[in-house]
Amino acid sequence: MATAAITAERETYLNSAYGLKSWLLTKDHKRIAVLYFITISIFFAIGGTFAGLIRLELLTPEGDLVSSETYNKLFTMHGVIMVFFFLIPSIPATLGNFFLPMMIGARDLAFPRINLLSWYLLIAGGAFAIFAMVAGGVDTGWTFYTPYSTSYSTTYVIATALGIFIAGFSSILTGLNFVVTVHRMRAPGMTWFRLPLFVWSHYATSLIQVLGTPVIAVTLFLVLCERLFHLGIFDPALGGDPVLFQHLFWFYSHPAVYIMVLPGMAVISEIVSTFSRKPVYGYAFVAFSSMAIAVIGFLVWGHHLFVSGQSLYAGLVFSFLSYFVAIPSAVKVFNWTATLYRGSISYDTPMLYAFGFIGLFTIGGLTGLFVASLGMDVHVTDTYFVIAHFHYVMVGGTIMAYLGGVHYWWPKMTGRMYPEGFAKLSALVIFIGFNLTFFPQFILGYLGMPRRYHEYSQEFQLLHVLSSAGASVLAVGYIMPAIYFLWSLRYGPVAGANPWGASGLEWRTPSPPPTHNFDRIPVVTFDAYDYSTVIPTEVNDVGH
Amino acid sequence: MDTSSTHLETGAAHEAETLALREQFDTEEQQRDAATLGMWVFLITEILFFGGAFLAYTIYRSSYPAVFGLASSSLNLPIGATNTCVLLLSSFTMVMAVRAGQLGQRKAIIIFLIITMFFGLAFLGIKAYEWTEKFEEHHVPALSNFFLEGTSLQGQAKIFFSLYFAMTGLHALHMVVGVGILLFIIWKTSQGTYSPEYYTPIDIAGLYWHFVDLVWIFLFPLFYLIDRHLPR
Amino acid sequence: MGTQLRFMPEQASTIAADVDHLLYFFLAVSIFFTLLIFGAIFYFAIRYRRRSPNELPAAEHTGLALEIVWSVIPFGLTMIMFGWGASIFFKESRPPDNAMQIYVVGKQWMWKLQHMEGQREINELHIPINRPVRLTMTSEDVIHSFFVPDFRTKQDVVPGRYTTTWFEATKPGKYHLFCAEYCGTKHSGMIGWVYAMEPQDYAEWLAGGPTGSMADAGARLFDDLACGNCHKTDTNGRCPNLVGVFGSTVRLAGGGTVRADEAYIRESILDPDAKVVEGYQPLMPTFQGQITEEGVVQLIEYIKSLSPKPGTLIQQNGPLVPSSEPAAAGASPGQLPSGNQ
Amino acid sequence: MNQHGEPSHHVDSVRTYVGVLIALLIATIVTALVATLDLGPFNIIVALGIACVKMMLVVLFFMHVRYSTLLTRLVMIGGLMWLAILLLLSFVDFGTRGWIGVPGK
Ligand code: HEA
Ligand code: HEA
Ligand code: HEC
Ligand code: CUA
Ligand SMILES: [Cu+2]
Repeated sequence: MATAAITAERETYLNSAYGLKSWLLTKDHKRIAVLYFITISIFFAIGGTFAGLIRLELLTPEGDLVSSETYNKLFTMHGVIMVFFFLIPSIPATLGNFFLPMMIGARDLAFPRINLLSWYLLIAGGAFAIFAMVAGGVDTGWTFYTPYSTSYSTTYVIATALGIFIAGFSSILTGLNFVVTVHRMRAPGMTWFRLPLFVWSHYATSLIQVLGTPVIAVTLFLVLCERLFHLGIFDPALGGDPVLFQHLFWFYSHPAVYIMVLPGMAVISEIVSTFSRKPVYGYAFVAFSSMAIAVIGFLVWGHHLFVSGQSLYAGLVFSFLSYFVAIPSAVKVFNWTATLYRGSISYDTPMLYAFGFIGLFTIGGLTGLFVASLGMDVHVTDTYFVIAHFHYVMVGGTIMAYLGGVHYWWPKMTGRMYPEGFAKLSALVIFIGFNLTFFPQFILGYLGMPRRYHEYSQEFQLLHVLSSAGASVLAVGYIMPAIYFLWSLRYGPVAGANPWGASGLEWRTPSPPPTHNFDRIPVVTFDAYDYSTVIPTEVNDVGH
Repeated sequence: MDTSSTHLETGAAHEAETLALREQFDTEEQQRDAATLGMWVFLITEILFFGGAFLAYTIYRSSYPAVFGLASSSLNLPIGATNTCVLLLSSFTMVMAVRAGQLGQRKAIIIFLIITMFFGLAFLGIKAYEWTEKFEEHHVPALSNFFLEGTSLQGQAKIFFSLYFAMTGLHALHMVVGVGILLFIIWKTSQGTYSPEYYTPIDIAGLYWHFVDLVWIFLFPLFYLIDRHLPR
Repeated sequence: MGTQLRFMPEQASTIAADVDHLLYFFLAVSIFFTLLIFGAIFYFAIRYRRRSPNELPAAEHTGLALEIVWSVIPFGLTMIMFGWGASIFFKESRPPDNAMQIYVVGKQWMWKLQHMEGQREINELHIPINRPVRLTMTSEDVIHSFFVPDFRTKQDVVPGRYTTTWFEATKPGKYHLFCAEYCGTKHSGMIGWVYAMEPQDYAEWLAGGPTGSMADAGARLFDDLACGNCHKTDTNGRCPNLVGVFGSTVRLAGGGTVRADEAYIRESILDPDAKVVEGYQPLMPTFQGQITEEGVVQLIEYIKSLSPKPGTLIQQNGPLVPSSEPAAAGASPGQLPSGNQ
Repeated sequence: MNQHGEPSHHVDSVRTYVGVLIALLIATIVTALVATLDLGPFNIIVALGIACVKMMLVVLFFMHVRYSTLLTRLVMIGGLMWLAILLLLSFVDFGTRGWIGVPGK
């Protein structure tokens, strides 16, 4: 703390230039990460507000709060905003953007201008989506199934699809940038097997972004052609096949769930290691499991089509392959847990989130196994069971990891500490609220409550009320960090270069980092997570 | 902690456009490798982008071979073949421009690029003519009086023509972007930006152009050639 | 039923218990691993909590054996999950031969159901218990999904084609019918009830229905659409004889064969040139736009009624001789063999 | 890990390029002429076979993959492999529809 004076003087990425223009035209990956951070926080608030309205409506079986048109728009926009404008960019574009170059000892990403361009693309895509919302909304579900989306919906499908199309290119360019950066920008001595697992996971994520996203782009393009120019491509009236759309959609959207969770796993590897002060157990296995998930993740998309009219044999093949993707995930979970064994474990907020992630991801992933089983999925598909499954992995998993990561790196990004007590409390509130919201939905789903239902049968009410109650707790839990993070920007204690005693290169440069990340480009002579090279005190400026 | 200094801490803060090396790179070679790799990665995204449409095509062709053959035969083969040749010629002049770039022959670069652009525009012109012809012959699925209206083939033939318009349209869009890129490179070359040491942008533009050519190499047989002899 | 807390839906079909047993297996595995992970985290977190700020635990060596063990055991378990789930799915996918047939047409936002005996229902389905029921389903507009939670059965209903599912109810009662695939504004209103009845009650219910079977309705349509103009039994052979077609293997012009099932008959009516029968010219006009999906299934039933019981395979699209008595509704006038024009 | 192969510094001769161009043009004309003949199932094979040959010529010569690094080749092969995954696994569905003789299964 004695170093506050030095911090004020030193040039950092934050004070190297002032004014809106210096931000909007920046090529510094750290500033772009901050831009993303602000953007997706807004999207999260929007998506969360929709979720709140959904839960409010579902308090009673009658559709009395909003009309069915509005309800359909609510869950559609909730899904679209949360998936394409919040969760997919969340960790890669903020934490990844900020720390991936630092972790490999680079001054910036390989293509800083493309990095800025991808942010603008997200903004442009978001603008279309928001326009669609304001103009009247869209009601197709985030899955845009044809022929409803092409021929029957009377809402703003075109604007929304264009928005996602454009945001898709943002995602592609980020992935491309990361791939090239990891290949070409590593500091001297930073070999592949010295990379932090954060980088491995992001590399795997980027491969998915690059290989998968174009397919959703062209799929939406075809939907647009059909809707705008009446070119019949999926139209059953012409002999077209609506199931073909589903294949194309899920070819991207299944791997996309790993775009969402792999970066979360990336964060967890860092946090678990730092707060048990031990290398992640089975480094190579965890690294390769990321790659395995990325590759196998492309072979299983048909498990979303078990009752869609896909052939029996395709169902068998896709169900079989789906189980292969569970193994690398299991390997990760076990290795993280093993990392704790004989560690030196501290309970700082990021670690609490990491515990939350591991537990909730396990539940979410295991229920993924239920739905990957043909006989079971016939019953639970398109019910709240699936809703619960994916909120467990996306909210209980990725958002937990994201929040953990934000807490973990907050001192590095801003130079300030957040208030630890408050943060621990909010982590607890989120954990409780989350389970109360989504656990009842597993039961609801097995009882047969279909998803995307505006009105429902009386007998489901009790569980819905529980779920809505949980959502309000959850909302409180999410609003708390928003407040104390803002507070800490001004009043938080000044953080040193390495408040956690972590081992990554990003902690070996001052907080907040200078524009070019390192005063001198590091030469790496040690493996990842080598805590013997760390000076575990708050040293402000290792570079000097 | 061990550190090593690099030679560019000093001057790189303000980037000069003509000076090739950007601040995030250490060496020219690193920069070139990064750019080339970036372009290749971009090209595989393009493979998958067109791939989705190719899947739709493949599925429908295998479901409705006869109708697709019939619809195929209504496309104008001589024009399609000519256009293929035009595009191949443009690829040739493009690679010649890259070669001129490698050798630092600035004038040759510009001339070859202009010829490439000319071929590109010729391709688009011919395509436009073909599309007009389709409109006149009522081959456009969305408009009334589709030429097979009333027959039970019309649905599947409409799918063929929908794919035809969507895929050739997408390809044409890529050509338009390509022409834009060529214009930019021509302008940069005339500014004297490139040299035998630094011609990566020309190289990369070339990769893009050839890729667009590759897409057409497949679109041509798929739409114009296969089963066009089938009885009507 | 009120708002009492339930954890399991009713087991009202033969498959329901199978699915529930699979669920218990999943639950057991899940609870085991969840407790294992949560337990290990808690235990390690407390046992190995940081005791001094400068503690530096020794790095562990990766135990290859351990990695293999915790990959192989879960893998084994998942293969059980796969196999078990797949075997139930096989059962769910193949209707028994003796199943009674019901046709389902989904439409924004209602279910239209037709019994072979001619009863037509909307958003309600009456079925007998202890008898397999096979649903052949299609949609007039968007995708819907036929979902009866208490039967653990669900199948998407896709426009432009037929999908099939089947179940055998075991308990009389009234069960929810939901549309489970989002289909627009009133998706949550596309619901109904399935009434499972004792066989004799069902028979009574049937008897109270309209006169004339589905095949009869199909025969009338066959007349109205003047199909008989071409498809007469005693023509010069320009059009195939439809007697005995259903269930047979049809040779196609240009090679290949196709099994004449519901989907093929539907295609023959709406898209006749897609598959042309060997030895015939593609003369048949399309009836797309002139006939509803419900009409199509009636025609199918009619054409079926011209063949021996479905399930018994007939060799070839036969000569112009009625191969057997039309099965179901042979009595209705204006029947095919008489050539009614 | 900078490769020192300097792939793009390899200058091919004009003759090579002209040769490739002529091969490509001839292939185009051949494939167009063959398309008017009826080769039965070979129609597709010939048309796509020739297209693949043309692709290889463009990729190897015009796009310099002949001299490129292993990584570049991997990237390209990876892209094609992913396309193959998309097509193949989709065909697992479309190719096996109706195998068990129940509509929609
Ligand atoms: C972050 C997002 C995410 C993640 C990571 C996952 C992970 C998985 N998902 Fe999930 N899924 C979604 C997001 C996600 N999913 C979404 C959004 C949908 C619905 C989309 C919609 O329709 O709107 C969905 C739907 C969905 C379906 C379709 C359901 C239906 O519509 O009927 C299926 C079916 O197979 C499935 C399976 C799986 C599997 C097998 C995994 C696996 O990767 C899970 C692997 C993890 C584990 C297995 C846990 C860790 C392991 C252990 C602790 C050890 C014990 C292990 C064993 C015994 C094997 N998911
Ligand atoms: C990243 C993805 C993500 C996230 C984070 C969430 C978060 C939540 N989701 Fe959502 N959800 C989806 C992805 C996600 N969801 C998808 C893809 C679907 C399917 C859509 C479809 O069917 O097409 C879906 C569907 C879905 C349904 C089913 C609707 C239906 O089928 O009828 C429900 C119902 O309970 C639900 C609830 C919630 C709740 C309570 C949260 C909570 O976790 C949210 C908590 C957050 C807040 C409450 C906001 C916090 C507040 C602030 C940050 C400040 C706010 C400030 C102001 C308002 C000024 N979601
Ligand atoms: C103009 C004459 C004509 C009319 C009217 C006509 N068909 Fe046909 N139909 C044909 C011909 C010719 C074929 C054989 C060629 C083919 O498969 O398209 C055929 C084939 C069929 C087949 C396939 C038979 C097989 O052996 O596989 C069915 C089923 C069928 N028609 C049903 C109908 C029905 C139902 C109607 C009325 C709604 C109808 N047809 C009206 C001429 C006609
Ligand atoms: Cu019909 Cu939902
Ligand atoms: Cu999936």
